[in-house]
Amino acid sequence: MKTFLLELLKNEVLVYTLMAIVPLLWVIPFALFAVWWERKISAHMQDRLGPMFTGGWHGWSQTIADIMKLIQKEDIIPTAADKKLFMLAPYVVFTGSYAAYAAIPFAASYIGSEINIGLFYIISISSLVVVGLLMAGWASNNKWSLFGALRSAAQIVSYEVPVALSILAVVMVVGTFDLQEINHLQTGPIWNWLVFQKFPLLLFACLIYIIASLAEVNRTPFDLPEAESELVGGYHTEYGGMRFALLFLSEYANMFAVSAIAVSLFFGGWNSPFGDFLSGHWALDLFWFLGKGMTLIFVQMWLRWTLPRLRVDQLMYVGWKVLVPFSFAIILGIGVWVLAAGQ
Amino acid sequence: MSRYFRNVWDGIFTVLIGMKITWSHLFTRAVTRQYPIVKAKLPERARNRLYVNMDDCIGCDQCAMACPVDCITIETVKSTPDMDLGLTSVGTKKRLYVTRFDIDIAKCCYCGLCVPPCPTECITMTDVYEFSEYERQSLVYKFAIMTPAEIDAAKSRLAAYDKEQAAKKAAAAAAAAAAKAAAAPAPQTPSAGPAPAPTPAAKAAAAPAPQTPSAGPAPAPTPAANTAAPAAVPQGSTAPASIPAPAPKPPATDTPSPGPQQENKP
Amino acid sequence: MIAQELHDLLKTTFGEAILEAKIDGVLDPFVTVAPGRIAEIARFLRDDDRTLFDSLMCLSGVDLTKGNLAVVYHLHSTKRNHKFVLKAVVPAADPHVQSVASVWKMADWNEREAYDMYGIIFDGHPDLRRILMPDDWEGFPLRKDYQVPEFYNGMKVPY
Amino acid sequence: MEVTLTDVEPGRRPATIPGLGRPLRAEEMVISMGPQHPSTHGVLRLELVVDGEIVVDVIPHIGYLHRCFEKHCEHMTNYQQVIPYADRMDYVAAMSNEFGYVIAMEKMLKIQVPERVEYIRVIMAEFSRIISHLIAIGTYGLDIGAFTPFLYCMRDREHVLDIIEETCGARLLYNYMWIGGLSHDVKPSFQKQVREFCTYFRPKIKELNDLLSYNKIFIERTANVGVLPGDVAINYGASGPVLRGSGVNWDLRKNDPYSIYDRFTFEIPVGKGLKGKVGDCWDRYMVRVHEMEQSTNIIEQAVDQLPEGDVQSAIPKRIRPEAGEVYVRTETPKGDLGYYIVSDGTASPFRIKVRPPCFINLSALPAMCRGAMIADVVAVLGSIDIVLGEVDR
Repeated sequence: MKTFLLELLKNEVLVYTLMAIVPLLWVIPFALFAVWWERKISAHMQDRLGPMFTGGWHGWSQTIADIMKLIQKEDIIPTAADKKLFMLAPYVVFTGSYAAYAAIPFAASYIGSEINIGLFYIISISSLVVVGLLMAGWASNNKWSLFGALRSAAQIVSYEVPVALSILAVVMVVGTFDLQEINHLQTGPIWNWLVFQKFPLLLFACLIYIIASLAEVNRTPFDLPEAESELVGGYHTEYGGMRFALLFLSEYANMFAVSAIAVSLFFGGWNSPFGDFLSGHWALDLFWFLGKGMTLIFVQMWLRWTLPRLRVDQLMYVGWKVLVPFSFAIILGIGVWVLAAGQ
Repeated sequence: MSRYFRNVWDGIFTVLIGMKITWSHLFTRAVTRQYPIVKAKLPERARNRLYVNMDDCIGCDQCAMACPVDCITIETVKSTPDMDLGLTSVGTKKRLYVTRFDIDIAKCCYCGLCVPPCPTECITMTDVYEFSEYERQSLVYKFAIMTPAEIDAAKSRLAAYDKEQAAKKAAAAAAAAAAKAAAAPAPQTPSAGPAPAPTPAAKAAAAPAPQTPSAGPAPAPTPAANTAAPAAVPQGSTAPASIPAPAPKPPATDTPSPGPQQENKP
Repeated sequence: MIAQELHDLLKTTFGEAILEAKIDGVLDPFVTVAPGRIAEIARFLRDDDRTLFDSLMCLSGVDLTKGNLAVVYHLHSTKRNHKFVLKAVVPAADPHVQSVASVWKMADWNEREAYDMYGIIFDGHPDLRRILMPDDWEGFPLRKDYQVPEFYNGMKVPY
Repeated sequence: MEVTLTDVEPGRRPATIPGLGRPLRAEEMVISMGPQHPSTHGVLRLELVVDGEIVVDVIPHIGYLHRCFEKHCEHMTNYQQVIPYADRMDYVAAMSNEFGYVIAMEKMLKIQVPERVEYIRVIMAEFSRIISHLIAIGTYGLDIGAFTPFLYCMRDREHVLDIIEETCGARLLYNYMWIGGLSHDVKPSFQKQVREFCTYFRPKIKELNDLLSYNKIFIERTANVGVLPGDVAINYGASGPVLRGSGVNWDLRKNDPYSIYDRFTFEIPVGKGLKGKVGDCWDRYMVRVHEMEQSTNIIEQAVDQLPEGDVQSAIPKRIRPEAGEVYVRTETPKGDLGYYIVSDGTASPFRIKVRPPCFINLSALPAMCRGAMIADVVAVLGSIDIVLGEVDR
């Protein structure tokens, strides 16, 4: 896609800008859809109906109306807040979560930046979100926000370890950091997917990744930073209007980002599950990729509407005493396996 | 160590059980009622907006006394013996003009205590539950159907009658009669002449006095009518004391649901 | 243990601190005790093996009018399953009662409530503050001679 | 070594925190939970003195919903008018409040109510126990972070409310039990509806257990948290599920039977410390779940035995008790609700004092929360199951 655009426009800056905008075309409609979808899923899981009026069919445009409202609202900044940090924080958070999209291969022909250390880049850049959350919590000058921010910092930093370790397990198998290459390796029928390789070690690695990524995106049962029954709203207690919408958007963008990584790493990325059947065209690639991503997001929502929330010390327990030892064991197992196979 | 693995297993297993339950609920029928579109049928005993059938009200003040929040205000004027106010539907003879019967529905706590004491079953709780208003004053429902002119006429008649009686008694000059006169709280209006004619504004305001509350809240009386009434009425609540108060009947086993409440539905 | 026995026991133990008893002819028999010795009596009733009143069911303030306030203690024993009522009568002008919060923790908030509503001062209470009314409220609302103030902090009180 | 603010900032004398009895230490912070907070169950304000996430002390502030119940009662023109106000104390189980009051007044007036009235009252009181516990359990799940059980509970609660609405016309504040009788007799279809509900409801409790009660995360959050030992609970005057969760087998329906509770067979669930220590949040929670099952049993028995008769024959024309006083307590869903009623012989009450179970259970909150974490305060508060309408009255 990049080469095609370069030939067309003959201007590198313009091409990169265009390439960078492409994921945004997905992220914003996705966030709108995902909020509506989450409402519908939660409602039906709870024997309710959810939004039913706005837009006619099952309230499909409810979130559009919501975002319109949020945009029009007054931009309130608390008097005692640290104004600059307070205003900047949502953008930092959004930048952090959006930057990860640069290395996510949406299709065989499209990846924002074809770097050979894509995975490494994603792990590092998504840590930037923590900075934004800390800024938001600190600048709000609200004790509850501060609690939320500190909790989220501790949580995200801790859970990056099991995330990185489970990704490492994959990297040990495939031998590359390049996501596009990892996707190419999984071409073929469904058993070519990495989640079924070195069975069951990578399946466990996948589970660990999904659990830990829930914590990274602050979803139940790890939604302590914004635990509404304890911390009111966590770091975004004081935010309203457009800035709140931005925080919300980046939360959903993050959800998709971690799901997309899981899809690329374990579930064959943009590959069709039927081998050559229904594959080859960029639109089909995109369909499979987004479809798999949405399925994982459904799982995240499903968990959210099922489970209670952990306490902060239990969160650390799960992270450091359960997920980390298990992922070390997986890495060890894979190492032994690889060595024994003589590759 | 085995406890550690047991805990991990328990964690995963119970999560899966929970997920199974929520999954199965994805496909069960929702229990939501789409409220403004689909309205539930209320049971016949539903206790919502109060309604007073003024044709039957004898102004006995029982409901106002039963009310724990004092949301009912009743003022009455005695009728003279020559006037026949008619009978209520249960056959009680009416002896009082009910000049004011206000229910401040904003204060009402829907306890239903006012319903059983009513001797003529004229105050009932209906199943109308949507009656929000923009003005707080519109929540004061005025049930009295007398126009200011009628009220004034009744008052002047009573004053004239009292004067006549007093004159008779004075003529008789009997001590017993004097004592009797003292007991009856006759209105002590100094000027017993005809009351001032109601202003056109008051007439217009009072003309569409609502028979049913559903016809919209009664328009607030114009100042003219408002000030005229308390000036001439001595003490509305003392009047019922002189009439034979009906004994409180035992509460009905079922909330009476008379015909008129059907008309209340918007 | 029935009320008569309890009364006799208290009378022999505390003598003149037991002021008055109504055992017959009332629904709940009670004993009036000296307000200055209530804590001592309460501790005895809680710890003595014959009584074992380990739970204070209810602590109420009452305005007896005629210038007197009363504190009523409804005692109950979960081990012996018997009940008893103590009363302490104090003058409204200078209402001082000993606190029993150290005997039953339950008395802590209830004494605060009685203080809040009647102005009864519980000597020895660890933290005697208003509990239901605002801290700067004037007067004691449940006293019979209480007049509702016109304004509270500039806000009109009777709405 | 204690470091006070004076050591840190010379010249600024630290203020003693009312309720804490000492100034803050340097590492401590006061954080105000409520009166507007999602999980204080109303307008309760807790001042949390925290050291990081650890709660050093809790200072509850109540009274935001004070509605002068006792003062209002003294201004009533008759005793009947108290009932609508009593409804509004524990508004999620209003029938139980009425029940205690009418029993107290009947004791004072020496009225014997007809059998049918007693049975219907028991059914209604047990219904109110079920709906109150459903709210308690549902919101407890909500406090812990599980949203879905809450809505399942609300859904089941609707079935009970429908039955009650059919009977008395109101869904929340019933004014159904009157002194000496009931405002309405039940409908002819009542027995059938109640039996249907009981068969509907039992599997739902099992589903709730699978979804929430035995969920590992839920157990981790509630077991060993906010432990209240039995003797301390008695000393605090705790009652109801809070006391029984602490392992004390005390239920007025068994230990001091009122109305006709001695005619039914049912068990008193007590906390056994299955998942942690006796008297932790999980025990208190589980006592409520089991109580719902027992209430269903009582309702079924009562419906089967429901005699015929008039429900209003014993209502006195005029309520004017002799001068005297009475203290009556009943077992409401929240605990022992006591009414201390003093009459001076007139038609209006001289003094009505309520022993509100939530108020007294809440006073044990600081003892349960010290040393726990902020999230535990929410868990403990939810397990006490307070209704601010009753705490503040």
